[in-house]
Formats: sequence, C-alpha cells, structure tokens
Amino acid sequence: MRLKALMVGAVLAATAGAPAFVTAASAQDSIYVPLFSYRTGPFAGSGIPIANGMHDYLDMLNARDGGIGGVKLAIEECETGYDTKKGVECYESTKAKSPVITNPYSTGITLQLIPKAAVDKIPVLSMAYGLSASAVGESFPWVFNPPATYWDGLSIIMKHIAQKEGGFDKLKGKTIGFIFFDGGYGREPIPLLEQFAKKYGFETKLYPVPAAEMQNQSAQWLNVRRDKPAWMIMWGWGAMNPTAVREAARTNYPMDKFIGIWWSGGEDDARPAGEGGKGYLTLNFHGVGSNYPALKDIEKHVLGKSQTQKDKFAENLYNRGVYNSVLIAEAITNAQKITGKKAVTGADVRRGLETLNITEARWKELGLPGFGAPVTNVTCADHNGHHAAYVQQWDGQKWVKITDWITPMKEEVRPLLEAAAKDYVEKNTGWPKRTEPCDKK
Amino acid sequence: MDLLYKIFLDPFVQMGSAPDLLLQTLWEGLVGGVLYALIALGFVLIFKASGVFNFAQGIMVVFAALTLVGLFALLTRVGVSNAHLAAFAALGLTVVVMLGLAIAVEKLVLRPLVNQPDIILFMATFGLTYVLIGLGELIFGGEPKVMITNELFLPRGAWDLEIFGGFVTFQHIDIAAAIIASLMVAGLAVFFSKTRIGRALRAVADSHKAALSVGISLEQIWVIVWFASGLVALVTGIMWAARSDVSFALQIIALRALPVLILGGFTSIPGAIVGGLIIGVGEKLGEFYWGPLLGGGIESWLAYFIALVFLLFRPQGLFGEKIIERV
Amino acid sequence: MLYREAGQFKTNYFADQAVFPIRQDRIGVAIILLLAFVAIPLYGSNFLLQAVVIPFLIYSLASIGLNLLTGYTGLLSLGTGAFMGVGAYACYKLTSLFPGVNILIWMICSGFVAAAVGVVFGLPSLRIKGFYLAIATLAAQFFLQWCFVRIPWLVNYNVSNAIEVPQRMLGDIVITGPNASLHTRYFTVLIIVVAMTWIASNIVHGRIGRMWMAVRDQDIAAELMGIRLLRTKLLAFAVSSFYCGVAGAMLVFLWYGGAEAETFNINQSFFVLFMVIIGGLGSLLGSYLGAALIFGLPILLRLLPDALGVPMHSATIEHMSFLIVGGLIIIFLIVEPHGLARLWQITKQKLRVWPFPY
Amino acid sequence: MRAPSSPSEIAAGDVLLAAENISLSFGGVKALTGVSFDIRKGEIRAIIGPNGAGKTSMLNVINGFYQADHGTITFKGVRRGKMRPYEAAEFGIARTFQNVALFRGMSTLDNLMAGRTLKMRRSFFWHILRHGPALQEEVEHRRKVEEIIDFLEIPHIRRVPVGRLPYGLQKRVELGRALAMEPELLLLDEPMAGMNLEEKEDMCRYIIDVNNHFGTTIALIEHDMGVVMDLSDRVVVLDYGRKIADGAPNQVKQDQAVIDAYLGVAH
Repeated sequence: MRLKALMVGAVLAATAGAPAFVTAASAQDSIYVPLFSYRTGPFAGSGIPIANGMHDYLDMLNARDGGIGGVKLAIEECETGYDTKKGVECYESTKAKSPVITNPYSTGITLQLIPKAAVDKIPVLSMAYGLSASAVGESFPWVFNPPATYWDGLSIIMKHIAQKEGGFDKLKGKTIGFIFFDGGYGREPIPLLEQFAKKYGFETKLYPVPAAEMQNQSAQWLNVRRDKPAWMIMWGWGAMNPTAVREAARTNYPMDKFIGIWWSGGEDDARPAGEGGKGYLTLNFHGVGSNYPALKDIEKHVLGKSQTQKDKFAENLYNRGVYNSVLIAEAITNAQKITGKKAVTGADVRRGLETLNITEARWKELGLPGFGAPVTNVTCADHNGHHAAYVQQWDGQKWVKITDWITPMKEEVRPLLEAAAKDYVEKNTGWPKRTEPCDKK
Repeated sequence: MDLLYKIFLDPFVQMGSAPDLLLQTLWEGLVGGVLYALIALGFVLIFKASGVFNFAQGIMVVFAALTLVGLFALLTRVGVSNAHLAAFAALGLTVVVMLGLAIAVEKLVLRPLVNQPDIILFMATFGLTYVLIGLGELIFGGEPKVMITNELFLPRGAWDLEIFGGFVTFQHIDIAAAIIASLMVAGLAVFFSKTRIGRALRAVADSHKAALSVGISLEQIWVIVWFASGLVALVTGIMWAARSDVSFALQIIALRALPVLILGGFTSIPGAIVGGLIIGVGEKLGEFYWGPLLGGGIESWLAYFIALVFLLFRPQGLFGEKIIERV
Repeated sequence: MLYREAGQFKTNYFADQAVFPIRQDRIGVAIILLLAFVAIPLYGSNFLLQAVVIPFLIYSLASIGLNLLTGYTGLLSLGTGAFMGVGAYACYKLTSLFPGVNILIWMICSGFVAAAVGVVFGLPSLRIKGFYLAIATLAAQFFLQWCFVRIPWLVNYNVSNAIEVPQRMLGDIVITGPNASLHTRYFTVLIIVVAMTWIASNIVHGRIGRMWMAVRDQDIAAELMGIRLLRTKLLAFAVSSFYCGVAGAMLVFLWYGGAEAETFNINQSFFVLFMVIIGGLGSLLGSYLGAALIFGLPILLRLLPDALGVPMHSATIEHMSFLIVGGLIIIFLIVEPHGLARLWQITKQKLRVWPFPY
Repeated sequence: MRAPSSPSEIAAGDVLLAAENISLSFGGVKALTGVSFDIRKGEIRAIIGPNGAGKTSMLNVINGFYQADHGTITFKGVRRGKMRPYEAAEFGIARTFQNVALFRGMSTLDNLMAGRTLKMRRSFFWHILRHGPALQEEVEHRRKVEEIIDFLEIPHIRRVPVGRLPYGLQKRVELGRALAMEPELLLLDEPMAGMNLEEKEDMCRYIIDVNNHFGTTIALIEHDMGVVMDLSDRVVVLDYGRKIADGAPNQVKQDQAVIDAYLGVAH
C-alpha cells in the first residue's frame, strides 16, 4: 500500500513539477535552427541518415567556421517519429525559441505548417516533398520546396524512359506500371502520369501499396507479372522500398527497367535484395560518397562525435541531409547579406530563400563541386525552381551515376502547379494575398 | 451487367486462361498464410493458457529478429570470425533472450495482474509493446537491418517450374519457411500432447482451478507458453524479415494475423493453422483477381471481411462447437 | 474536514438524483470551469494552449466517446481513429458543399454521419463479443482508412490527397482556417467539449445509461428484462461514434488545420483506447484523467531532460519515453487496474473519513 | 401496483399461462419432452425435480430465452409458438436466476431502476437534457423503486455496487429488480439456493408477501422440499425432461413416480 502511494505520488509530483522547469532557452547571440527528424517509427530507416546528414553539416559549419557569418548556429533536433501529432508539438515547442526556418520532414506535418508559416513568420523548407503547389510563390510566400517537385521528378523519369526507348513516340502502345505508397505522397504524381499517358499513347497500370502492407507486396508484384509493364516507376518510402526491390527481383522483373523517385534511393533500400537488386534505378539530385572537401571537413570535425555510424557516412540519404542543410545555410548567408544583420530572423531567412542562388561556382566554393545541379531558378514567383536531377543505378554495392543532369519538363508541370495553387487558395477563403516585397538577386 | 461480368465471370476466365498465375497466386497465398498462421499460433498459445490477448505478439516478432541480427553484429565485432558460427551462436542467445523475456513478463506483468479482467491484461500487453519498442530502439537503433539469411544457411534463389505454358516460381526461402513452420507446429503439437508440461497446459486452458488442484504451477506454465510464443515470434521474424528487412514496420504484420483469430478462434491451434491458410490464400486471390476492380490495395481490409462474412454463417468459428447460452 | 457530506440532507428525489449530489463536488467542478474559461486563456502560453490544452480537450471528448461504448456498454472497439476520421471528412465535405452554413453546425452534423457509419460497423456486435468484436471493429478501421485514401471526392480532388481546412466565420470572428486566433479556437473547443460532456453525463445517469450498463454487466439478464440488445448496442455505437466524429472534426478543423488519411490510422485508435483504460472504464472523469496522462506524459518526458539540463539526443528521449510510458502503463494497471478515476474515488473516500480512517 | 395488461383481463383462479406439449432439444440431447402444465392467476406454482430434469429450461422457454422445438405457450389467452425475450418482459413476465445475474457494476438503486426500463417512455432527446419530463419521469420511478427498497428492507445498501454485497443480499436485490418490473408472472429460479436458514425464512416471507400484497402470480423452482410444500399451491414435477406428476403438494409427495425419481430408481 505504501509502495502504491509512493509510486502514484512520484508520478503526480513529476507531472505537476515538470512545467516549472521548462524555460525557453533564449539565444540572442546565435541563430536557432530546429531540425525535425524521425529516428524512430516505421520510417526511421530513411529518417536516420537524413537527420544525421542535416545535423552533421550544420555542426561542421559551427566547428569549422564558427557558424555562419560569425554567428553560431543553435541546432536542435525534435523527434517527430513521422507522426503529425508530434510534429505539431515540435513546431509549437520550438516556436517559442524563434527559429529561423522549419524543416518538417513529413508531408503530413508540412500541410499543418503551411497556413501557420505566414502567421508566425517562420519559413517552411520542405525540400522536394510536401505540397507541390507551394512552389507558387505568389500564393505561398513562406513555403519553399526546391530543388524539384514530384511532378518534375516524374517528368524526368519519363524523359529517361523515352530516351532509353528511343524517343517519346516509341512509348505508344507500351505499358508503364506505377507502384506507390497509397497516400497523399504516392498519389500525387498520378494526374501527371495520366496526362503523359494520354499524350504519348502508353497505358498505365497502378499498384497501390497501403501503409499497413508496406512489407507485404507479393500481390502487387503478381499483378506486375501478369501485366508485364515495360517500365516500372516507384514512389515508395520507408520499409516499402526494400520490400519492393526484393519482390521485383523475386518476380524476375528486369531491374534496369525499374526506376524510383529520389525517396526510393537509399542504400538500405537496394542492399537487402543482394545480387537481385543490381541494376535498380532511382533519381537523385545530389552526389553520393564522401569525395567532396566539405564532406571531408565533416569527417574531420564532426564524425565520431555525432550519432552517425562511420560505415553509413556519406551514403545517399545522408548526403540528402547535407544538401538540405546547404540550402538552410545558404538561405541564412543570403539573409545576412541582404539585411546586413548577423542574427537574422525567420522573416529575413524567407528573403534569403527567395534569393537562393547556388551556381556551379558557388557549389565549388562551398567545398561541394558538382554535388548538386546549380540552384538558380528559385524566385519570388517560383519557390521550387524545377531543377535538374540525374538517374543513378545500384551496382550491388553502391549507387553509380549513369546519366547527366536531366531537366524536368517545366512546361508540363508548371500549369498543373498553378492550377493546384489556385485551387488551394480558392478553397481556403480568406487565404492572405502576398504582401511580402521581392528582393533582387 | 458489365460490372456483374467483371465480378463473377472475368476473374474465373483469367484463372482458366493463365493457370500458372493462378498457381503462383495460390502458392504466394499459402506462404503468406503459413506466416499468418505462425503469428496467430503465438496469440493462441498465450490466450489458451492465460486468457491474455497478447497484443505484444507483433512487437515480439520484431524484437526477436532485431535481437538476432543485433547479437550477430555484436559477435562479429568481438571477433567471431566464422559467420555461420556467429549466426548460430546469436540464434542460441536470442532463444535465451526470449526465455528471459518470458520470465520477466510472467514475474513483472502477469503475476501482479492475475485475476484481473481480460481487458486490463490486454492493456498491459500494450504497455509491454511500448516497452519493447523503446528497449529495442534504444539497444539496436531504429534503422532497418538485413536479416542474416545466408549465415543461417537459409537458402536463396528460386526454382522455376514450367507448367501450363508458363512458369511458377518457388522461392527457396519460401519453401524453407513452409517446412520450418510445419516442423515448428508439429513440434509444438507433440510437446503439448505428449509431455507432462504440455498436458498441464491443456489442463490450465480448460480450468485454472482444476489445474491448481492437481498441483500444476501456473507460473511455470505461463513462462513456458510465453517462451513458446517467443520462439514462434523468432521464427516468424526470421522468415518475414528474409522477405524484406528487419524494421519496426514489421510489427504491423501482426495485425494481419488478427482476422485469423476470428476465423479459427482464440483457443484453437488447428483453427489458427487452417484459418491462417484460408486468410492467406483468400486475400491473395481477392487482391489479385478482384482487387483491380476497386483500384487494388484492398488487402488491408479484405481479410477482415472474409472473416466477418464467415462468422455470419458460422458464429462459433472454424472448429468451435455450437455455443449454448445458459442462465 | 473539507470534504464532508455530513449535514447535506436531500429533501426530495430531484436533489438526490443529481449528478453531483455533494456540495464540495459542485464547487470543485465550478473551480475547474473557472480555470478553463478564465485562468488558462489569460495566463497560458501559446505552447500550453496549442500543443497541450486544445488537443487534450479534443482527445478527452474522443475518449468519452469510446468510454460510452467500451466502458459503459462493454463493447471493445479498435476503430475509434476511423470514426474520428469519418467526422473530419464529413465536416470537410459538408462545409465545402454548403459553405454558407455555420461551421459549428456542420461539426455537430458530422457527428451524425459518424454515428450512421458507427451503426453499420456495430452490426456484428449482435453475434460476437469481447475480443472477437474488437477485431471486427478493426475492419472498420482499415476499411474506412482505405476509403479516405481512395475516394478523391472526399478531399475535393485535392492533388495532395489531404484536407485543408478552409476559413469559416461566425459573425465577424474567424473560427477555422489559418487566420483563426488561438483563443477563438480554444474557446470553441472548450464550449463544445463542456457541453458534450454535460450531455454524456445526462445520458449515462438516466435510463439509457442504465440500459448500457445492464448490457455490459449481464446481457442475458438485460435481455430477459426487456432490453433489446441489438438496439441498445447500436445506440451505444451511434452515440459513441457521434462523439468520436465530433472530436475528429474538431481535431482537424480546430487543431491540425489539415489532415491526411494517415492522421486517422490505427495508432489513433489505440491512443484513445489507452486513455479510456488508464483513465477508468465507465467513468467520464476517467476519460479526462486518462487523456491528460496519456497525452501529457510523453510531452513532459520530452521536455524533462531539457528542463533538467541533461543533454540527450532527441531520438534517445523518444526511445526512453516509449520505455517509460509503456512501463508506467503496466505499473498503473498493477497499482490500480480500475484506472485513475477509481484512484480519485478512493482518495475522496479517504478524505471523507479523514482524519479518522477507522 | 399491477400493470394494466393488454390482451384480456384474467380473474384470479383462471389460467394465466398454459404450456402445451413443450419439447426442446440441444443438438440431439432432449431437455424437455412434451411437457404440459398451467399456471393459474394468483397462485404460487412450484416446479421441482432432480438435477438436470429440465426445470430451468422450462423457465427459459416460458420467457422466450429458448425457443421450443414443439408446443405452444398461452399467456393471458394469447397462444404463441415462439416468443422473444423482450416480448415476454413486455407482457409482464419477470424472473430471477439460479446463479445471481445482477448488473454487478451498478448500485442497488440502479439495478432496480434498470428494472423499470420498459416502463420509461421519455425519448432520447429528453434524456440528453435530463430536465423537464425526463427528470420528472426519473423521479416518479425512483418513488416506485424506493417502495420496493423499503418492502425488501434494503435501504442501507441503496448506493452500494451490488458486486460487493454478500450473496444473500444479492439474491434479495435480484428479487427487487424483478419486482421493479411490476410483473404479472414472476419466475423464481432457486431463490433460496445457498442461503442459511435465517435468510431462507426471510426470502419465504417476501415471496408470500409479494403473492399476497401485490397479487403476483409466482412460478418457482426450488430444491428445499420443506419450502416447496409450505409455499406452493400446486406443484409440477419434472424428471428427464418429462412431466411425471402435477397437483397439490400433499398429493405429489405421495406419488410413486416422484418418490422413485428422487430416490433414483432406474427407468
């Protein structure tokens, strides 16, 4: 009985007492950059390397350069577990410390934050995920999704397929399969895919994979075997990817006709399939491997002290995190340049994002020559830029870049985006008009 | 008319016109069914002996697989150079861990909660699920791992049977899964029908009081059934992870085995096995032949509907006897 | 000394049939309402309101809903998340089809849609009970979630397959959408939750509540007393789903501001079930206590290392928080299987006889 | 306290319920075979027989819990082959159970109030408000229930959850719950099983009082022969699902078939 009282008492005391300790660590002399990450839950496999890459690059800037422009970065991870509920909580708890940018790292969380961004004056950077329509800067001044949207990704994949088949006119009569995560993310490319199908005269077959079935895809791949599509396109995430690659190998699907979006291209996605995974293709928009001076700097300054396992260093998704942090750092640098302030705010960083201009020379300056395609198209009107990506292939051990940078079919994508943005604004009666002025690059 | 044709005729025409695909679908269903049956068996063992609907069965599958892979990595790191040796040592150690888990569960969860209502025990297994998720991620990390199939001498590759002008692929690992699962089930059946402890377990299932009165220690029985379920979880974990990878997403798979319990009943071992096979084959056939009508991906709920429709006609389940209500 | 009912005599059955027959309880409720309506909005930080109190209230309502079904009627359901989803999607559809009608009316109406769906999925409860029924309700969970993903009409053909909450006004005040102020949303949630709690309390204290509990405790005896089982169970499903539906609509319209089908996944169902069981089956107060504990504990655990100045990786905190929440669930069940509400009752009983416990 | 009942009023002494040729079996096992007997208005009718004779099954058929394979039940002049449990309750048949079947989580008061469910008419809407008519109705029925509580001398346990009561009191509350339905026919399944002598005497008194004061017709199953002989007006004896005797207590006591049945003579 006493034990019982004691235990209950202890819990209640902890519950009651804890908020008293909670104080916002206000930091005047640093720039606060929260990183939403998910190192737990069913998607942790993809979340961990990304979080490591993001975190390590910024840590490296702190260690090597003492921050950005002489101001230290206060980096804090907040664990979302890819769960919207926790994401909103992370947003609210970090908001008190005046962050300069938010990286939601989940489409679900991004959707919640889009309306809040303008109100709280914190820009949202959803790098190549989130709401595609937010590329329209006129409607979404506070949201950025460079370097490319899913629709850009699909158009790049179509270009690659057409090139392999010998031209778009050769697609006529062929069947192209689309296996996707059955949710907002996976369904997004379908309208464009159907538009392409109509235009080029090929047939599409859809193979949805429900969230609960990510590791149970044999039925989908039986369908693939029946339909015999000439190409398979995948929009997968988390545990869905390795299962799909494995099932494709089991069904003897030709792996060099199986191409995934950039979120389906982790080493851990292809590796479990062993020999069978050889030849699998995915898109990518940045380099893989540690053969860049900046990554060497990470190795020197950060690796070993951070959570990164040495053997996973500079793998694909790790570098994706680095890419993400380069965008953050560049935006902050730009903001400092525009405003002349050192400790910039969210509103300043928004301007910094609108003036993103990472030319080939700038990539080199950053110690990342050729790491990414030049990010030069982000403007006030276009928050995405529709930049190029390339196709990489799994050789059984690592990813190998097999094409040059391929530019997306912006002329196909942009009208769709604008229609979607218009639709969003119309449905959200009272959606604020853009009032933010535009900075010159 | 067209719709009726698509529902009632077209699928069968397809089955007839491509019998190799039908055969392949049946085989995939059977393999999936075997794994469902294994998970359901884990549920049934525990429910039969202690009346606990063990929600943690799913996470036990993940935890066992994770422990196996984690221990293997550890052993390799400390210098066990022979991969097969390390793998089997890890397997042995994992069995020990599962035994430890069973003992801990009995001591820390079941014993203090004895005689509580079913729903409270059910809830406690939710708590256990959380503990195992936290523990597993804390120790082994949340990133997915590759199952050590080669090291465990599990076969790779496939065997193509050319038939009906097409071919049917039998993955060696699937054949192995079916064989190992059957051996496991047979072993458990022998254990429960031939050994003293097994008979005691059945006595407990029939009546706790009766079991107590003939001097059977409930605690011991509980440890044994939880251990047995742990072993079943380990086997399930190895087999399922061999098809994708070892990650926490795998625990969702356990939910797929729940309709099997409606079909086969919570207390029937044959029910779990036959039910698992029915659900496995049923949902694959449904997804493959009827799924496209609804845009595919109907597997997530199809099994429940199969089970519910079945229940309408046979409320007592597959092997249950007709229930006579008494007052 | 403070908590005494001696000297409070009831002179008629009206007073004796009251929900709070003891004066101190009435005072306590008044204080809590005062806190909720005055103190929290005045002094609470944005974080407290947005990330703690609003979701806590919404989850309390959902767990009242599930408690009516599981705690009062004894029907275990694992489909709460999906029923919440039905409410959210229904509200979205209704307000986009008829934007002129007040959003609050649509929130309530979306409860009726959820109730209708709940009745359909409650039908198997005639033939099956207990865990079998629980599994059958999983059918609702998975099927409905599939519908949310698959029927683009539900999201007005939004390309991201998501609900995005439109702006809606009540008079001059913006209630939903990005421009709705935190306090407006808070008061809207609070008023709905308080009103619906009052209604739930009325229902369970009257004939309907007794019918539900009769079915829960002894369905055969109840049937032989003339209580029609199917009707009673379906009514419980309807009312319960109504509550969950309204909670779901509020979750999206007054808290998240947008939602995907994944928002209403099975974890949501489990989450609410935890609240009900830890709080106390068959207790409205328990629904609140359970929601506070299950929703609040992880938040606290996450804030704690920072507050204590212990540096810890966010992922480690998350793992620890899983471990601790799981462990605490087990400990609480061992300490008091009947939930926090029973703990509260025992405390009250002790107060009543204090300082002479024997 | 008698509820006005629908089909036709029946004077005391007339047949209230007649079971004709009732047969019931479970998967081949015969529980009842061609049993016929009647219950007259105002009497106390005992059903006795050795264990497994089909007594409880007979009660279950009367109030519709089991559907007889053959035979009919005529209640207040209306003949039926099948009856639903709620129909039986609506016609005024209430019962208690061999193993107490109270609503264990509810208080004594709520158990009795639950017994009045059928008599409460206010709609769901009023219950939501718990005001005006609904509260009025609640209080009216509370008054009736308090009468029964006084009658059974259980006011001190009004607010106690019945699960915590001792067995004897539980049986009494169960009787109270049946009385709260204001039945025309009260079926008591071993109302005195497991009681000590004092409790039995109390229970006998309540049964007689119910019969005398409220004029309720009672059919009871009981093993205690002394009680049966003292209480009942007429006795029907079942053995292996068949009726073997029917008549006044004294008559039945001397019946050879009854003696054989109880002493276990082989058939």
